[in-house]
Amino acid sequence: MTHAAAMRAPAGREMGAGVYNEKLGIWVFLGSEVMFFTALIGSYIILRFANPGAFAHPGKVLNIPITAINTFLLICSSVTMVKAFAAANMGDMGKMKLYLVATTLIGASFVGVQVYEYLHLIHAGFLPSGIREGSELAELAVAGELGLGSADPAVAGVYGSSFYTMTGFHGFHVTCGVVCMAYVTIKAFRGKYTQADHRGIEVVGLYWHFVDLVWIILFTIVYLV
Amino acid sequence: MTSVAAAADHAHHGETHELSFVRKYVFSTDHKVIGIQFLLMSLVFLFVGGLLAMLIRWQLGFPNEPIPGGAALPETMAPGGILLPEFYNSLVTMHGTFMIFFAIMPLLVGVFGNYLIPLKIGAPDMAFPRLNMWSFWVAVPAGILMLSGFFVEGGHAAAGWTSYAPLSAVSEYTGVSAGQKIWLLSIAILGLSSILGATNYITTVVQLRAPGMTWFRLPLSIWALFITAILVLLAIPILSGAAIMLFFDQTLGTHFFDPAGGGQPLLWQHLFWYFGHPEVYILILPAMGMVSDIIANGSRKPVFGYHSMVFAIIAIAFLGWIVWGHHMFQSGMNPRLGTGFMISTLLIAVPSAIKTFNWMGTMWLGSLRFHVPMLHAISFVAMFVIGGLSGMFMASTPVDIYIHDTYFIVAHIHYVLFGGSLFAIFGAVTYWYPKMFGRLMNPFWGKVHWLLTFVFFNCTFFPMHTLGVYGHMRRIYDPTQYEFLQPLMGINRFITISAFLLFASQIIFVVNFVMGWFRGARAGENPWEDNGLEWTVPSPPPHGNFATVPTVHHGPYEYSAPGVVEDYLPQNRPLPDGAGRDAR
Amino acid sequence: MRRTWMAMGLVLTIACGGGEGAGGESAGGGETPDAGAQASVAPLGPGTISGVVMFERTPPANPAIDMSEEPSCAARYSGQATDPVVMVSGGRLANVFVRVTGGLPAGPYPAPARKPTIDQAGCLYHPRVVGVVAGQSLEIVNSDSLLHNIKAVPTANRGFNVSQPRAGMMREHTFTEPEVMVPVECSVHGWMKAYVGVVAHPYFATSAEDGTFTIGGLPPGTYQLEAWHESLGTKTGEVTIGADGAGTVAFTYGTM
Amino acid sequence: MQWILPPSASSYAGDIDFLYYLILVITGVAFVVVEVGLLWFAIRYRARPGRRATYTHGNMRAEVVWTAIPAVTVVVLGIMSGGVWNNIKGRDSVPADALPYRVTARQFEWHVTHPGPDGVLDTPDDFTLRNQLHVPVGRPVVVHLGSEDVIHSFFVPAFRIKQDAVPGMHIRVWFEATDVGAYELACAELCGLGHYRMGAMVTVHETREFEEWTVGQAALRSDAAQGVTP
Repeated sequence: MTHAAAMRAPAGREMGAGVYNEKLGIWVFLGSEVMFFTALIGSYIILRFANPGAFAHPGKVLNIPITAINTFLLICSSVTMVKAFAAANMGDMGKMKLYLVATTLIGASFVGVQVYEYLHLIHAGFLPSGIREGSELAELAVAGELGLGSADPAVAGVYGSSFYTMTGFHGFHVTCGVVCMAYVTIKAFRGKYTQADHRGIEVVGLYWHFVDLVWIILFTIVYLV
Repeated sequence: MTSVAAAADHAHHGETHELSFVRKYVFSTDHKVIGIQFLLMSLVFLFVGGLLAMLIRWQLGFPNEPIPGGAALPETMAPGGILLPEFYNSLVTMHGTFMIFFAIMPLLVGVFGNYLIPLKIGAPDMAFPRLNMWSFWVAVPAGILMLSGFFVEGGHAAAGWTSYAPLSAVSEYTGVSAGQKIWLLSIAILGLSSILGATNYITTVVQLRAPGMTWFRLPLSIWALFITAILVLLAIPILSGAAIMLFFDQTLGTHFFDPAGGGQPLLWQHLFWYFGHPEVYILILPAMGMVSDIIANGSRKPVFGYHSMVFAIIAIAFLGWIVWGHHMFQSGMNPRLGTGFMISTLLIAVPSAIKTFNWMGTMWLGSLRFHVPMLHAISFVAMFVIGGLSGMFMASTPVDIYIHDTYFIVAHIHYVLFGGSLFAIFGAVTYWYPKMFGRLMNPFWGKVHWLLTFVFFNCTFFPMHTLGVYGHMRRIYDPTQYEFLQPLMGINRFITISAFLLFASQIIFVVNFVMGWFRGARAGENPWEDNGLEWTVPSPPPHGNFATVPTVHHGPYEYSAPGVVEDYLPQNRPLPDGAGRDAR
Repeated sequence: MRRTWMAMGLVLTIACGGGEGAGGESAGGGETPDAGAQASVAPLGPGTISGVVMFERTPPANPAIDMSEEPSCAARYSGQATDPVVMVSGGRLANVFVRVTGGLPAGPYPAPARKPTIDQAGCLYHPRVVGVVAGQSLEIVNSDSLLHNIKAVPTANRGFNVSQPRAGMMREHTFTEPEVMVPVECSVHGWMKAYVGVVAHPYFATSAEDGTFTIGGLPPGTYQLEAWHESLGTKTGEVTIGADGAGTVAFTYGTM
Repeated sequence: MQWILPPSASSYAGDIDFLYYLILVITGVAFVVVEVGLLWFAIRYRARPGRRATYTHGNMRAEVVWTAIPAVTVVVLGIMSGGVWNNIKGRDSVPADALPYRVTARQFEWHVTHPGPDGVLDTPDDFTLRNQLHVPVGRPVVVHLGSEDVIHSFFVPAFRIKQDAVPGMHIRVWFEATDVGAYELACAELCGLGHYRMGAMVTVHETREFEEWTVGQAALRSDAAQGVTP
């Protein structure tokens, strides 16, 4: 019985959309996640157009090289995810397990790098409420190095707020993705997935690609612009 | 193939073994049990919302007198029985919050979405039963958390159910610190529950329709619940995102809505109403769907213009996304946007008119049975029309300059939400009660409750139009402070008395609802002689609903079909050949 | 099937409906305010510091208050009501909060049971400056038959923003952390300002109309004092209580 | 009758009232048609033994009719309302010769800075009053609306004017009083526990009397003399 048969809607229900329930479910859920990030990113865009002066120039506050590597890491994890799914299709359980572990580890390291970057930023004085007085960044702001509209660091409040909220919630979603990936990997090692029926991998894969796509958008509009 | 079929119907076979009480009733994965759990929870919160309304009305009717029984309230709320202004503001806030988020929305989407969708489309259960259980058991803590807000220092949230920033963002302005945070967290948690529920409903309607149940053979209640689930799916995350931003403004000192730090107070209003307007359509569409079913049943006649009704639902849902600015005409938003939103808002009057006239068309040439659900359904149409028409005044931007944030708006809200959704809910609960519990609610007391509610509802809310026309502002604690409101105090007292009588007459519904469990007449499979698939299974339906997968032969409204003896024809019974046009 | 629903419905109603009454402070009768907080605390010693606050030059004119839109308050003032920021009579400055900042034995001082009162009359606070011991509750009374709301925005303590819409309403509040001068204001009447000095010990006083103040219940010894005024700033001073149990000190403002 | 608007006292109140009454007529007709129709159908088509409901799925012509009529009505209303809206709230609708005032809302009172005899804001002869706005009759007035803390709403029912005061935003709203007298100003947006008590008085003077009053006030309490920054 081919994978397609397994993946088709349950028998006797030919009225469905031609995919199995969990796949449609994850696509619908991703629709709501899109709207959630629309709210956050939309507010960021509105606030940025409203007072451009509150946002520092690219690279002045945020460290672009590290996050560029981090973005590359996340894209790699999407690649290994696709390979894991392809291996499952081919019935090569060994390679599937290998790639699942790889995806989980790379995902986890992405979160690790981001946490490291947060700690570094907070230490430098870049807080959700703006730039901390008397911090290293405050002096830079006063000296006009950061490209902020005015020397008063309090103005950068909106920059810190939107940066931490957006990337924080994205990080939270990546963490949930890593947890689900770990769960799927454990099930894979327990041999729960067969060539005929490995729906769990496809569902987590879809979620993973979504989270990766959101990061690419975030990386561009927060770090590079 | 068989393994997959078995796997798909595991819900049907797997549950036959006896479950413990807890697994069967408390943490159940049966959509019917979850539907009834939502029903009990929402009725409790409806009662709480009503209680708060009584306190509000007392303060507006008799501003300077202590409320009877007010000594029970603590000093921080009502010293000597006299309500304090900050407590009044939290009453107004929490009345709106409980009624909208914890009563009407769960009653419509949680109860009837859960109970009706699988039964009416011929499915054994929801696509994801466990997820369905989680969506209820995430909503309960949200409700209890919201209730706990009354007992924290500083009182409950007091910035309106719309909680405009910066009033809601800076606790110093209202003296409320913990209460506002509790409000935001509770709304975010409830949002999660709604999103999980919506995902479940959409997947179920798309995937698990019985053979023959094509899209245009779906009953209008299912169409409405399906489109509403899409609105919930796409609108609630916006509110969750906005609530999180406001929560961070409160706790982490971010500046999203704080102008001093570069934030924008109007950003909150845009985000809230971008969610808010689809929300109010979430609150009315399921009611419209169920009213269509009940009116068709009551008139023993197919719905007039089924396809235009479906397209009207879709049109209302789509237009609902591009009108949110009409809540903000006077908010300081760019006036040109006001003109744009006025045009999109006026367009929404068209599908609403279509639906209204189609309901009337359904009754035209019918053979009307005035059972209690039919009385509620007709009252829905009558009252919703008044709500829709009063909406026209606000759609016209210049007139809105005068009546914005006055009691004209409050009248509009209550004519649409109480006159509309709540009458539909009373009708729907009475209509599907026999299917849920196997017994009928007492029809005589049902009619008494309907009549009293109808009369006192109009006595309470119609005069609010007059208050609005004379400029009586919303959410004010003591109208006697203004000279131009002094002459209106008589109307306020009349409204208060009518409101108390309205609240009292709800006891008849509660008693009828509870006594129905024991003393209600036994209802067979199809007490209303309806065509829906749920009426082809025993009441209450067993786990897994259908012994064999039903096949559907025609649309849900084949009443009085020529060539059929009875005046109804359940969907799983084929049309006798040559009978009826709509045989596809 | 049916009994279970009834049981569950009952449980839910009790869980949500119950638990309505919550503890609120009791409405104690308003006591007559007396001068020193020390009276109701066991004195450490017989000594008393008596002092005076002088004001050199002619005081600046206090800003006028526009009470035209508050007839019941405006009626209490014959001429133009003014905001008593700098109250000087006979070269003496009132409303100066003086407290002992050094020389006291450490150790927690119990909060006296006596409750000082701030009265809102004629849309002004009386007294304008008052001191409480950390943990001692303060009574705020509204004698005007119109809405006053009391908003305190301290840094160390928890703020509050409560209302008193009718005459005779009394509200109690307790500050837990020492904080010299918690600003208290009324949002309905922007000019109304009061200051509450929360001190860890009961050795403080506010200078009266004639600029004099007394801090009693102290053993002989040398103490450092600090005087605070809402707009003229703070000054420090030192006093020594001799064997006879008396010590005098004077502060002078308005020298520049 | 409870649907008649209270008397108005500003130039564009007439336009707003006309639109209100037009919509009242249109919705009144629709209300009667629907409610009487429902009642009539309920009585006429109640179940009677031996009569069966007519099996019909609706007809397209009726649908087109009750789609077209509302559509045309709303388009007409939209066009008429759009014009009036631009005259009142349009960004360029403020008349050039309008007398400027600065109204700053704060929690639970209005600070109104009057331009003083020279009719220009931010000049030494300005003076600020609490909860009082004095304007000349027959001359347009533009209020520079601001807020110090939360969102309030500048609402004068008699002038049919309402505009939210948003902190961090500077909004101009204009009106022209047509009748002398005292009118109440209210706050129409929930702004905290004292929201219900944020009333103020708008007094419309005769032109000559207004000038005398302004000169008197300026001498009495000009902000510069008292060091009160507006």
